[in-house]
Amino acid sequence: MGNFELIWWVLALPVIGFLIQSLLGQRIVGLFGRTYGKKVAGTLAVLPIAAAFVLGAGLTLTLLDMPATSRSVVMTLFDWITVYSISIPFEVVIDPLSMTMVLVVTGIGSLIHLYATGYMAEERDYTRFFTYLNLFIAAMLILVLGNNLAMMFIGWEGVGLCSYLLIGFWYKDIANAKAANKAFITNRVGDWGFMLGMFAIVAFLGTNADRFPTGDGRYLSFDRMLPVLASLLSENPGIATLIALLLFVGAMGKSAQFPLYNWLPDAMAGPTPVSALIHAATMVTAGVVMVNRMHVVFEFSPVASGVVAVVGTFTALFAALIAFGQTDIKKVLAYSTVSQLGYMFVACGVGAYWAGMFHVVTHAFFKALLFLGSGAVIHAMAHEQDMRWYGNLRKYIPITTATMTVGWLAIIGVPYLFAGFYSKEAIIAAALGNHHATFLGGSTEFTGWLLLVGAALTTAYMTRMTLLTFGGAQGRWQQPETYEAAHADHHAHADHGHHADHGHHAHAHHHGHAHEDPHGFFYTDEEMERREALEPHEHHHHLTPEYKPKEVPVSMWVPLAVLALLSTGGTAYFMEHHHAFQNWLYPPFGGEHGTGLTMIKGHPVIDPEAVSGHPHGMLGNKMALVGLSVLVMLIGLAYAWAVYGKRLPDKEGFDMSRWAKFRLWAMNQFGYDAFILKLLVYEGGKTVGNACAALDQKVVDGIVNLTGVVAQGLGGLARQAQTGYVRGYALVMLMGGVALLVYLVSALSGGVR
Amino acid sequence: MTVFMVLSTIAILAALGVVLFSSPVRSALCLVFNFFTLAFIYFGLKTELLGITQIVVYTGAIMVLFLFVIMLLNLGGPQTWKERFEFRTVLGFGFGFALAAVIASQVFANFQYFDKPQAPDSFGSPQALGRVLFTHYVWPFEIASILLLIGIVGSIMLAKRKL
Amino acid sequence: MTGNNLADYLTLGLIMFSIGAVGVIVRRNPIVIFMCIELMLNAVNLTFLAFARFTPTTAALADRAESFMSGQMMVVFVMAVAAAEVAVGLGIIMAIYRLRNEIDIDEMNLLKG
Amino acid sequence: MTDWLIQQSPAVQATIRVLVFVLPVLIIVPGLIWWERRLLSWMQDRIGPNRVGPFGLLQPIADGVKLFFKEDITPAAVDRLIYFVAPAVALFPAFAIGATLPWGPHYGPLMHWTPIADVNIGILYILAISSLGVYGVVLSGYASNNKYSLLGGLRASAQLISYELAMSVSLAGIVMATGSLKLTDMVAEQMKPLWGWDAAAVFQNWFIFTPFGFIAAVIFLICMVAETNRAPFDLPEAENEIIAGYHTEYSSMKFAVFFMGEYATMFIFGGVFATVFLGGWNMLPVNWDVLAAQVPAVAPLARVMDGANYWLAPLWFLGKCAGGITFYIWLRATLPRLRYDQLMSLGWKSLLPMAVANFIVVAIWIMCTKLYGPAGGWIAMFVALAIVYVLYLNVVSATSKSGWYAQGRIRMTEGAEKRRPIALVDPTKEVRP
Repeated sequence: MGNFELIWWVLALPVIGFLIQSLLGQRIVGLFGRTYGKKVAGTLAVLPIAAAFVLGAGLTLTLLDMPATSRSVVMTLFDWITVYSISIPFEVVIDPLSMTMVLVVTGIGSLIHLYATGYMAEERDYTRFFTYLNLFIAAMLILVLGNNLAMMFIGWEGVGLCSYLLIGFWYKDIANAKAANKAFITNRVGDWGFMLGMFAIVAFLGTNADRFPTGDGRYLSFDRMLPVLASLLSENPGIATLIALLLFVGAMGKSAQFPLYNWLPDAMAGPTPVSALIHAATMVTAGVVMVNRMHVVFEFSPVASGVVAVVGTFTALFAALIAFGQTDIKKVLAYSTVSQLGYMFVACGVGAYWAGMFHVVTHAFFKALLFLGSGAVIHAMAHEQDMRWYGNLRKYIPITTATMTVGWLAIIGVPYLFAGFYSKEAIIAAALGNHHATFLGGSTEFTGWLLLVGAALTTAYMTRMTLLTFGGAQGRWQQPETYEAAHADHHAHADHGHHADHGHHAHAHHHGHAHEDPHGFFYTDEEMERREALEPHEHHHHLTPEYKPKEVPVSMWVPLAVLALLSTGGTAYFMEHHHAFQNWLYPPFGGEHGTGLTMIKGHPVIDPEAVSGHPHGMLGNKMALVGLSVLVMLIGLAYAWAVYGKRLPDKEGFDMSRWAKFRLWAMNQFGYDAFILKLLVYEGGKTVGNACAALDQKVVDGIVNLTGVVAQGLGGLARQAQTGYVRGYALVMLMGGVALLVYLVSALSGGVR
Repeated sequence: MTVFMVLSTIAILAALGVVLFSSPVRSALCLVFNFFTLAFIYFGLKTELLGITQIVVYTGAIMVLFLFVIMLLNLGGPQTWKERFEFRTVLGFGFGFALAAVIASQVFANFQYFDKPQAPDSFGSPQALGRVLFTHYVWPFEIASILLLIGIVGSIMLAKRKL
Repeated sequence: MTGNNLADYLTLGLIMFSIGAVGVIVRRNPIVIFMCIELMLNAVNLTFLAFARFTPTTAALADRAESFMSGQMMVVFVMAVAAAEVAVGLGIIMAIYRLRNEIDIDEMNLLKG
Repeated sequence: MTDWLIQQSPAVQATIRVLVFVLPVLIIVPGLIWWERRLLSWMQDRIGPNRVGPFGLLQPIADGVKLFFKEDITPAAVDRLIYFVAPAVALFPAFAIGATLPWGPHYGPLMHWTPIADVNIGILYILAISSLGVYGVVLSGYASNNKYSLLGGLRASAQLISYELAMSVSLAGIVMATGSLKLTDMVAEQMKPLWGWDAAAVFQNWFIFTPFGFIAAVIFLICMVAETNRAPFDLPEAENEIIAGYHTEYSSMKFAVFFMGEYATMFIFGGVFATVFLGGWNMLPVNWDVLAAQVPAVAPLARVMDGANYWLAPLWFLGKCAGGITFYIWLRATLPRLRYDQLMSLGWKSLLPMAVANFIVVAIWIMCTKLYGPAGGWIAMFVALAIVYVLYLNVVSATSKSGWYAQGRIRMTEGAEKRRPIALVDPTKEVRP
């Protein structure tokens, strides 16, 4: 047994960082001066996360030393909620799943913090940014470490809050504020599902409280709940489906699955490190973590698992298609994230939960890399985010180019050499060999085939992005005639819901602000001008043909290099070799085929042999699957090279009217976002609002007014008695007193004696 | 017994004077007499501290305040008000008597035979009172002090023309 | 002054209380009304002290000081409350006088609905 | 003698005591008037009354006769009942107040003669009765139906209420140090060794020699002067403003009664001061019996002194009262009258906070004495006093424009050539005509 008390430090360090940043940050900056102060504050922001990573690594090593079947330690800090017989302590669990996520969160988190110290160096609200980032890390750690659903819910809401705060970091821009609202509200829908799932579990367990072995009331703690749930749900598959679907709604919201995915692309309004940290590496994987944690529920509901797999597949393909229509580099990556999250859910759906987690880890590496790389590009291009202005950047920013190329190769799944290959291969193999999930009565093997198609699409759009950015013979911003011709259009375009970094932010002030905020809900024009005067955006540049992109500073490319290293095949091979990762998460215990569940210190695990089945059996051997993968990858590469190898094709130029129909359609998310907005927010909202208003005005107000009228009438009667003469009142008081006394005397002492 | 009869007669006469004198200054003076005699009746009940407190608080402070206000507003003097005859006055007297009669019936019925003091003679000494006041009744005591503070602030707020 | 019984004190208190109550109703001057209220309070104080002196305590409570001190405590708090009441009440009368230049209570009927 | 006294019924006992100890006060009052006039004239470099009797000693009697035979004018517009009652009301507290003062030892053969009533609420009784003194002034002022009288009465009532507070609080500290409200207990407490220091058992622990007692004594002294409406606090009868204040309309013997009341009150307050702060009836702050035991050389003399101290106790007490009267006269001769707002701000802003602070210091002293012994108590007291002093300088004085602190500031800012004398008139405030 190692010193697991250290886990509290892992939790406390980001909180301490948060407190330092929030309470002392401005003071530190003021104390050390503008330049050094930011460096000191930034260091103080990075250090706690890095220290937490070191501690987490140490704890993981301790955990590895333990026998595989006892790798689960529950630590309790204090009693949090105690209601009647239910007690919910503030407790954490240290097991392979939580420690994997701790390492990912703190490791990638510290790299991104480091990157952000460089990226945000010119920001005025520097410490506010790190306040939010540290708080986010703390919330995420609570989410992954929590040993009961309530604690997980704290983290769940905490990351939602931090996401909201960070998306709206430049809150003076109405578009950013709206994006933040969108993210928050959409997440609420998912949270609603999660809460309902939680309540369903509580209600279900509450009616079967006698099944709990001990009566210490920790009904919601995983180590108590999951074994009971396993035995109960095997008898009630219908309830398993209900709970699983409700939980999956929560996962959909947080992990941006199909109906609720549309907040994630908008979330690109936040600073790029945020996009990398939250919207690629950590927060969006919360759904996958939750499904892994609660997999026992999904285990007993093939139908719900089937739904998960199908939704995941659909999301993967749908987002991949949308990515073709995007011109904003960050948006391409955002949709790619949505798509990759779909892959992870397919893995969870078909029962290969470990594969989902595996993809979470590798995806965290290469997607963080890609996002940070895109940040570097944006930084180099003076906050220009439109890929159509890029081109030939390999000449100017070699380090970024090299690292981003690694990320690109990882995501398209170059066999054996890069990380993405291993996890994607595992998912597709599991999907093809599925014998767990059923959808509409049939097996969901077809998801595997569709994912192969998705792999081709992924390759194509990622290659498109890479070629448009780094390829080409000449930078397109250097072609003056193009620039001039498209300038007006570019700006008009930028004003319409195109959420960019700093650069765009200034655009909105100059052009779109007054139209977008007709009610002056956020700021009036005068206020905006005052704020602008106080805080000029000195770093906003229009790109001129003479502009030379500069390589990013050390603090920014070091994280890139580290992430590039992680994204190569070495780490993934190490993890996949001899099923190491799978056995780490779900240690083999030699169970029979079938459900293949057993409890290891209260946490149910699946026998890997039982569920991963024989994926390659279908195709004969493993190499066949690899061959297929290579084939689809080559198809994607060929297509992208053909179209984008030389230059930006005309039909993706600056003249939107000449775009291909499909691309326009894809750019607008196939009308989904507009449809949802129209249905739910504008038309639907208006209808419901009108109905509510009518109800309120007619019925509710009627009742209220009726009471008023009645009271008025009664009061009019009673008013007659109020003469205003104090002595009159005193007389009445005296009369009453005498009457009362007479009554008391006669009642209590049997009359006046 | 005789002392008590004398004192209580003075007290009742003074109380009647409070109500019957038309000049408020004379009413106040009668009230002072009443309170002063009451203090001596308290001494007779062996509650020395409360008797002296009665003098300090009522005659020494409250009644001075009354006189002060009466004189400040110049209410006494020549233009004392004639009480209008009203039906209400008759009713008031009637019910006053009724009240007295009802209570008296109970007093004479039930308390006629309590003629032996039960409490120890020292129960009104400063030591005994202080000990209880600062132990068992310390919270009411503190609350009363806060009430007085609020009273002070309130009267200043009311009386000041301009704050 | 021994030899009095409880009823004597109570009778005195009763008479004072009734006089005060009648005074409150028949007088027009608010200051006198205040005085009558003080009279009533004092009548009650007297009964408290008389009861405190004469009421037998139970054997269980006899050795506890609080058992026969509560009457006196009540009087202490009545006095405190009376002092506060007078301070505020007279302040109100002063304010009314300043506002309306007269304090006839029958003219103060703005409270009527 | 004592046995005979305590065999009488309580009422008779009380009557005898009253006769023995109150009548002299009545007799002394004319003497006081003579003493005031003579002393005042000496202080003002005059001769004073010296024609009637030796040294003019019979002058007060002549005055009394004159006042008796003067026409007793009753103005037409007075409130007759109150006009007549008021002088009696003014005289009553003057004589009633002395009832709990011990004129002699509380032990030995003389113990039952004095005080008239050794009740356990002694000092409260004095405060209560002295607070009644305001009625005479207020009622006479009101009943005279004269603006000056009314003003005098109002001033008196406000002044008495204000200063009574500081007086009570300053006495409360002494009460706390004694642990009793009884005046005999207070005297007994003052006969203990000085500062609770057994090595100094020769000296008595008069409260005026203790730090807190000294501060309380100063406050009490000022309040006592204000309570008796004497210079420099004689605002109710400030002749240059309101003629003679509340007794403007009084003449003849009714006027004389007011005067008698005033002088008797002065005398009794001197006695109260002596009892509470100056060791009561003790001649000197020396425990003669201890001296006799400790220093054999002076033992015979000490024994003689001890006997004198014991048997002649009322004489020493009388002497202290006379000292108090002399102090009153001295003040009158020395200090000009305060303006009314100065009077009020002195009472409320200086004396009351000081008295309250002193009270808290006493509490700290008692606590620390109980916890850490006498030495710890005294150290704590000096620390507390220092803190209070600094707080006073910084808070009370700094916030008022006329405090010493502000004076210092003014001097520092204005420079030496513009230095103003420390005046009772606020130099920073414009004086309205």
